[in-house]
Amino acid sequence: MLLSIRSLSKEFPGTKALQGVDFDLAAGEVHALLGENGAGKSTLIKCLTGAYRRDAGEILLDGQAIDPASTAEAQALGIGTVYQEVNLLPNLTVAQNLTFGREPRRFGMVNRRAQSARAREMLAQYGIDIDVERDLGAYSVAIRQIVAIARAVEFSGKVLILDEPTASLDAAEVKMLFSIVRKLREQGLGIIFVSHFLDQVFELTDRITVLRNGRKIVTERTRDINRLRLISYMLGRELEEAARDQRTATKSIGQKPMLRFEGLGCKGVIEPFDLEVGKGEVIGLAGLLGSGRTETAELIFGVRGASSGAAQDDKGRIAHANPREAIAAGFGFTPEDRKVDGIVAELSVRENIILALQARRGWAAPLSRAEQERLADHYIGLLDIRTSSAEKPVGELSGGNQQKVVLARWLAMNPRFLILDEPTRGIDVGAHAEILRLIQEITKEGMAVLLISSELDELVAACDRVIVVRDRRHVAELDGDRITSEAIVHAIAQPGAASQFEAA
Amino acid sequence: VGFSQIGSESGWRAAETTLTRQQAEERGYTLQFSDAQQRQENQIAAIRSFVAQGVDAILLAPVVATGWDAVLQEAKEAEIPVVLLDRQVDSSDDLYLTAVGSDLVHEGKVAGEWLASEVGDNNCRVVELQGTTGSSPAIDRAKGFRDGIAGKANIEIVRSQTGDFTRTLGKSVMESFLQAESGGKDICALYAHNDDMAIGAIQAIKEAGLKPGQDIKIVSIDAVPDIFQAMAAGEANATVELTPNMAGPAFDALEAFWKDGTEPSKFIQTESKLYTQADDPSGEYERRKDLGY
Amino acid sequence: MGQTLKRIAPQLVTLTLVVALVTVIFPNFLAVSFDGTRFVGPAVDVLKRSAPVALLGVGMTLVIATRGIDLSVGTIMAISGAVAAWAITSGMGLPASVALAIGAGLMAGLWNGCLVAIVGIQPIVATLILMTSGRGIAQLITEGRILTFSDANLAFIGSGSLLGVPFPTVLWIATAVIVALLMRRTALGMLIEATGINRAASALAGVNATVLLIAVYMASGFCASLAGIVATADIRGADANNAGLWLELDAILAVVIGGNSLLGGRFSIAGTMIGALIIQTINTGIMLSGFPSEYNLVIKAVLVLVILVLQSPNLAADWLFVKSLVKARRAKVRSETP
Amino acid sequence: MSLNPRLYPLLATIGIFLVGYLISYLQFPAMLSTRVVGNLLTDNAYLGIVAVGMTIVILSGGIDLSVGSVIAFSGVFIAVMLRETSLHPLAVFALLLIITTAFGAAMGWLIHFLAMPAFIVTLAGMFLARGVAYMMTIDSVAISHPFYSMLTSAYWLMPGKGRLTLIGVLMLISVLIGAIIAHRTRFGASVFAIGGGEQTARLMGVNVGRTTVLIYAFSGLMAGLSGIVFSIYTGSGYPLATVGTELTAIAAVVIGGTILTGGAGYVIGTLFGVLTMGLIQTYIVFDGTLSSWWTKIVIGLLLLVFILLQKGLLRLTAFGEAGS
Ligand SMILES: Nc1ncnc2c1ncn2[C@@H]1O[C@H](COP(=O)(O)OP(=O)(O)OP(=O)(O)O)[C@@H](O)[C@H]1O
Ligand SMILES: Nc1ncnc2c1ncn2[C@@H]1O[C@H](COP(=O)(O)OP(=O)(O)OP(=O)(O)O)[C@@H](O)[C@H]1O
Ligand SMILES: [Mg+2]
Ligand SMILES: [Mg+2]
Repeated sequence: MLLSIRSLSKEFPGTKALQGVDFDLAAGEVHALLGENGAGKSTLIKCLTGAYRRDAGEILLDGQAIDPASTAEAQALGIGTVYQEVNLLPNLTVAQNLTFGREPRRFGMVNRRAQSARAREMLAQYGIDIDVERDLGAYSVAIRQIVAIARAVEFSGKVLILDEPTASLDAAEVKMLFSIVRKLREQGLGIIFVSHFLDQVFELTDRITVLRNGRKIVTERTRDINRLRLISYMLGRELEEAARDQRTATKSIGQKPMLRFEGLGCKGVIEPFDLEVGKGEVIGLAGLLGSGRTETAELIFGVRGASSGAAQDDKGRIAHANPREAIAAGFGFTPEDRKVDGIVAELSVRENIILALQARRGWAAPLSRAEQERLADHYIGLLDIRTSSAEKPVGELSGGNQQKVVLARWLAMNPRFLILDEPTRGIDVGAHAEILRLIQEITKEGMAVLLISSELDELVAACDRVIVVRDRRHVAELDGDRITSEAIVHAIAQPGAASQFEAA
Repeated sequence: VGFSQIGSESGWRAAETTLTRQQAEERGYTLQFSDAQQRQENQIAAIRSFVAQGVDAILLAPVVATGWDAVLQEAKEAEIPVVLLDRQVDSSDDLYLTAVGSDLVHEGKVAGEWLASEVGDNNCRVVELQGTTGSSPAIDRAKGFRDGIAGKANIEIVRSQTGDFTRTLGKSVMESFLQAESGGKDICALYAHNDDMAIGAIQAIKEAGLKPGQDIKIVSIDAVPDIFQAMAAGEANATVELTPNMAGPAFDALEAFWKDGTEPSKFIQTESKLYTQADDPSGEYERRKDLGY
Repeated sequence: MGQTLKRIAPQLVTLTLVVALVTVIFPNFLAVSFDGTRFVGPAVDVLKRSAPVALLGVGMTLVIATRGIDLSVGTIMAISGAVAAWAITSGMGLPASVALAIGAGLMAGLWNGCLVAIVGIQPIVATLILMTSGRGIAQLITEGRILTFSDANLAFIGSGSLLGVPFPTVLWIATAVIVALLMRRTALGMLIEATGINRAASALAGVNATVLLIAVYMASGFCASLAGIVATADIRGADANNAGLWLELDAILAVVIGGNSLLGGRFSIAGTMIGALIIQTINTGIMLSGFPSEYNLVIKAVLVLVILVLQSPNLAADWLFVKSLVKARRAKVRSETP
Repeated sequence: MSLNPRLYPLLATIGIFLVGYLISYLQFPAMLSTRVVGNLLTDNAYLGIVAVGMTIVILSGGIDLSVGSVIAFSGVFIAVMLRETSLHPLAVFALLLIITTAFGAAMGWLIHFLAMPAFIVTLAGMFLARGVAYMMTIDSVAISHPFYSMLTSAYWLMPGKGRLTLIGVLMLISVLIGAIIAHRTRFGASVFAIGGGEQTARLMGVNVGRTTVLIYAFSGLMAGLSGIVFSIYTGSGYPLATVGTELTAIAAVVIGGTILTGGAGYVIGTLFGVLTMGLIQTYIVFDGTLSSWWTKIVIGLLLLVFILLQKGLLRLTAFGEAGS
């Protein structure tokens, strides 16, 4: 075995994140590490690379016991890692990020020219040609993700670890990543691959290890396992998959729409668009990365100032120039980047859930503690948020559970129009189905939803109507039976749709 | 004329600035004023700017005694006469025209001698409120006072602590002195390095139920208006004057120098006059209260 | 209540240790007597002399909770003190003078708040501007001299006593209690914490972060103006040059010794108040000890360092780590001996 | 090929300095003499050097409040050592730099290994350094070593009687070295990385502990060097010197376009920040009509104006960029 982990344990205050986990990685295999949100995947990886001190257990690399005390040591041992939600350092240039720790030097000084050349070379493999001397922060999430992958590949002499690398990539980029991973596998590397996209797991990996609640459940060859069994390993129960034809058209034709946005736009950000939102309707927003979906949402919610346009409901014009006004108008918004714009990390789950509600009531009218606890418990149960207590700081939850907390915050507000920007990114299969079911449920009571997603299946399953965004313009609208993956792909892939690699 | 002032840390300093401005105006000079905010580096920079600007003379109230050689040399090379105000420097005396000021050690000595004659042969435990640690008035006034009481075994300085020349610290340090010396019963006199601290201390003594000026004798330095009020009320006993009018003698010396090149003596000492309750404190207060203290 | 106690336990222990240390050096430190109208004794002095730092600390705690810092509080003290003295000497009477002084503090806070929340200047620089120029404004009011007044009512705020307790003590404790209650009985505390931890996310959740930030700086200005009035009333004069000089550093120190993080978020006013007491105990202890003045700073620095090291979160974590190691070894031994 | 946007703050700083200088010149033509230029460098040499160290610290997201006290300590240390021993000044310099570097390293160590905020640790360091200076002497001590007279009078006379002094040149060299360290070494990259996000930096393989210690050691070294320069400048050691210099240095760094939260900035920008502060001082002296209090008010306001101009300029360029 290239890498062996024996009875690894790790405990956080209040949480046994890992309990006696064994894991083997052979040279020349891609090994999937699967499990629900909070199962312990990221923790296992961080213990492996020295980012966390493990409490017990041993790690063998090439039969030698290793004990990396820092990620630098792990890198030196030939373990390259893409961490979940760590998109390198936005304030360094792309070239600096790529070569960090291995800068080409001359006379002890960093050789800028060689550094840039090296960086361009590394990115060329991924078909990317960008100005590597700009700050990484100037580029889209997708580019950052690819840079992180390129860097990890560069550092992986023996082992490459990818913790949800595909969460913000679209199909073309995923394909490119897979071809590189396969090449590395042929070169004899061992690759650990974490993902919630089971299709990708089946497509790419050789073996699968499933974790649940910090314990290893099973390791099997990918081709010996089927989807349903895999899911039941992960969840510990069967999953009723959301049937996609369950969605009945709730939009009653002819009825006046609940909300109307006319000519909403912002110069240089998104072209003016019209949008009608019916009661209980689910509207999908499809497009490539950087096409302008998030901007559409931000404009509606008042995060960005609109340079033109107006919004109306049946009572007349509504103001939504900033989030507070938008909230007052009954809008809600779960942002795409939950870490930066969503959670308040050091506040508890309870406080995060009631935050928006409390903000709307104003500081002078506090929710009673009992009421807060009731709300928190209700949504922890409803969304199956995995936390040891409602008082745990949200920052200590696993990524997917953090997402659920943000969702709970807005459900507690009971808005009439909820905007969900990539609500299922990084969420496990179980919760994924749960969230789709939830969308169905809330819209039955009349709430309208704008769903931004890169997963076409999800859009097809959940939406009454899908709007396709391309090059910062709303270019097409599909509804009813015309909502199919093929139709969406077709609308996205019109000529000239390849601008996603440009810096903002 | 360029004037590099230390700062505006006290009323006395403000009065000096006001009087210098007045004097300049009366004599028809244009005063280039620069406040150094207590920093020597700012003063050096200011003098060099004066030189660059080509002023006719420079008045300098140095924040500290050392470290002026280079910049004074520069002024000398530019043939600009420099007059030191109020404090001395330890540079060679051919680098400046003259120094106007009082002798800080002498002030302390006057205060000490007053106390020595006041208590006669009675035992006296003295507490001392020092100026800002490290500042030359604090060092010299401490030294002068000790000179003044030298040889009097009956006078003993039992506690000294810095009050930073401020009223607030004067008061709070005095409070702890009182606590430490059995509620103040063991203290016979207070020597404060400036009047402001003395005024703060007087309040502390009053609040502790003692009578300042009687139970505890109070002697301080500067002769600012407020201390005369206290003296008039019998709450302070003596103060040693440090006149803020340093510019007058300085301009006199400059004028003589410009007229016929008269080299003034290197040190023009202002008077360190002692005022006690017998010297018409209310009158002195009225005389001073509008001088910008 | 129990939670608060648990939260500030390390600070209480530290305070006890510092008091014990001072008592060893100056045995009468804890002696309190009643002189007919009021309590006297070094410990009472500490309670009284903590007033400025404690008052500043209340506001500073809130500002720091929003991930800011307010370097201008010492200067605001000087401004408010100057305004109060100027108003009372021009015959305005106590209520008007105090109101004007507090108004000046609020205005200063508003200025800071706008620079931080609206213009978007980093707090340390924004407040540095007022720290520098504000003292000039204070001196402009007093014309550089000490503005002495003789109004007994105003003086009472600085040196009077209520039921034998020094009035400044009553004032800072009351302010701390009222502000703490305001924070915890309403949602303000949580909203401030949320803004401090993640302003962007809070704003998206509908928290009016801009107004909240301005309000917090105004609260700091308000507390600083109270401190300024106390300081002025104490010496019956406004010393624009020296009032509150470098006191912002003591206030920040009090906040940190009180166990609050400089990175914003969770805060405890009770902790800061104990921090202020610790600092004042050290200051008074130094004065009582009779060491020469030139040792003051070193003694203070060493004590502060020791306190910080003892309260360091990592040290606590290390202890836990050592404990868990011991536990693990024991468990291992147990499992190996069947 | 457009300009790299990360350069904008730097260009804004330089531009504002030049405009400020132009305005001063129009009002006081004497401002354009080599004398004033030489003075600007000499008078701000100690500040420039210490600000270089401060820049590195701030780039890493930290802060060092101890530097003003360390400068004072250095002066006192040199003066007392030269008075009490027969060591050559160069030996004393070496000794001093070792002490201040170790002092900085010790603070860095406390900051990292005890997870204490830099603000507080260096605040305690500030008390300590000045306290130790007091304990060595409370008096100001003149330095009268012949070697010192040589250092003080070491300058090159520029045309127009301006003096380019040794210490001015030393500052420029420090800025250069600081710039190389910050922008051209692995250590510098680590500094930016920590400033960008300590957790991420750690995951990327930065040895955060070692880097933090080195950062504060470097700041201590620069503070010591600045102390030497200051002692040459004033020819003495004085425990009350340079009170509040840390705040001036921070302001200079910020005006220089470095962001206080860390991770972005240029050492060269700091040089212009320092010169801008010097320009404000010079302007006020040249004006010479301001009273003590108006001096304070005007310094604060000018500071504000510079910061606002910078912000405005940046916003304009950002807008232009977005619009294009
Ligand atoms: N720093 C931390 N402090 C406390 N608890 C933590 C910390 N990091 C993780 N945990 C807890 O450890 C458990 C495992 O988390 P981990 O991040 O490994 O999950 P995961 O399998 O990667 O989930 P996801 O799919 O959502 O990324 C969770 O219950 C989480 O709350
Ligand atoms: N505030 C901002 N400043 C600079 N660039 C930005 C900003 N917001 C977004 N961008 C950039 O604009 C482009 C649009 O990205 P964005 O993610 O908003 O589009 P999208 O269509 O919502 O795609 P997705 O949601 O799938 O990522 C990206 O390159 C992003 O990096
Ligand atoms: Mg994870
Ligand atoms: Mg998006």
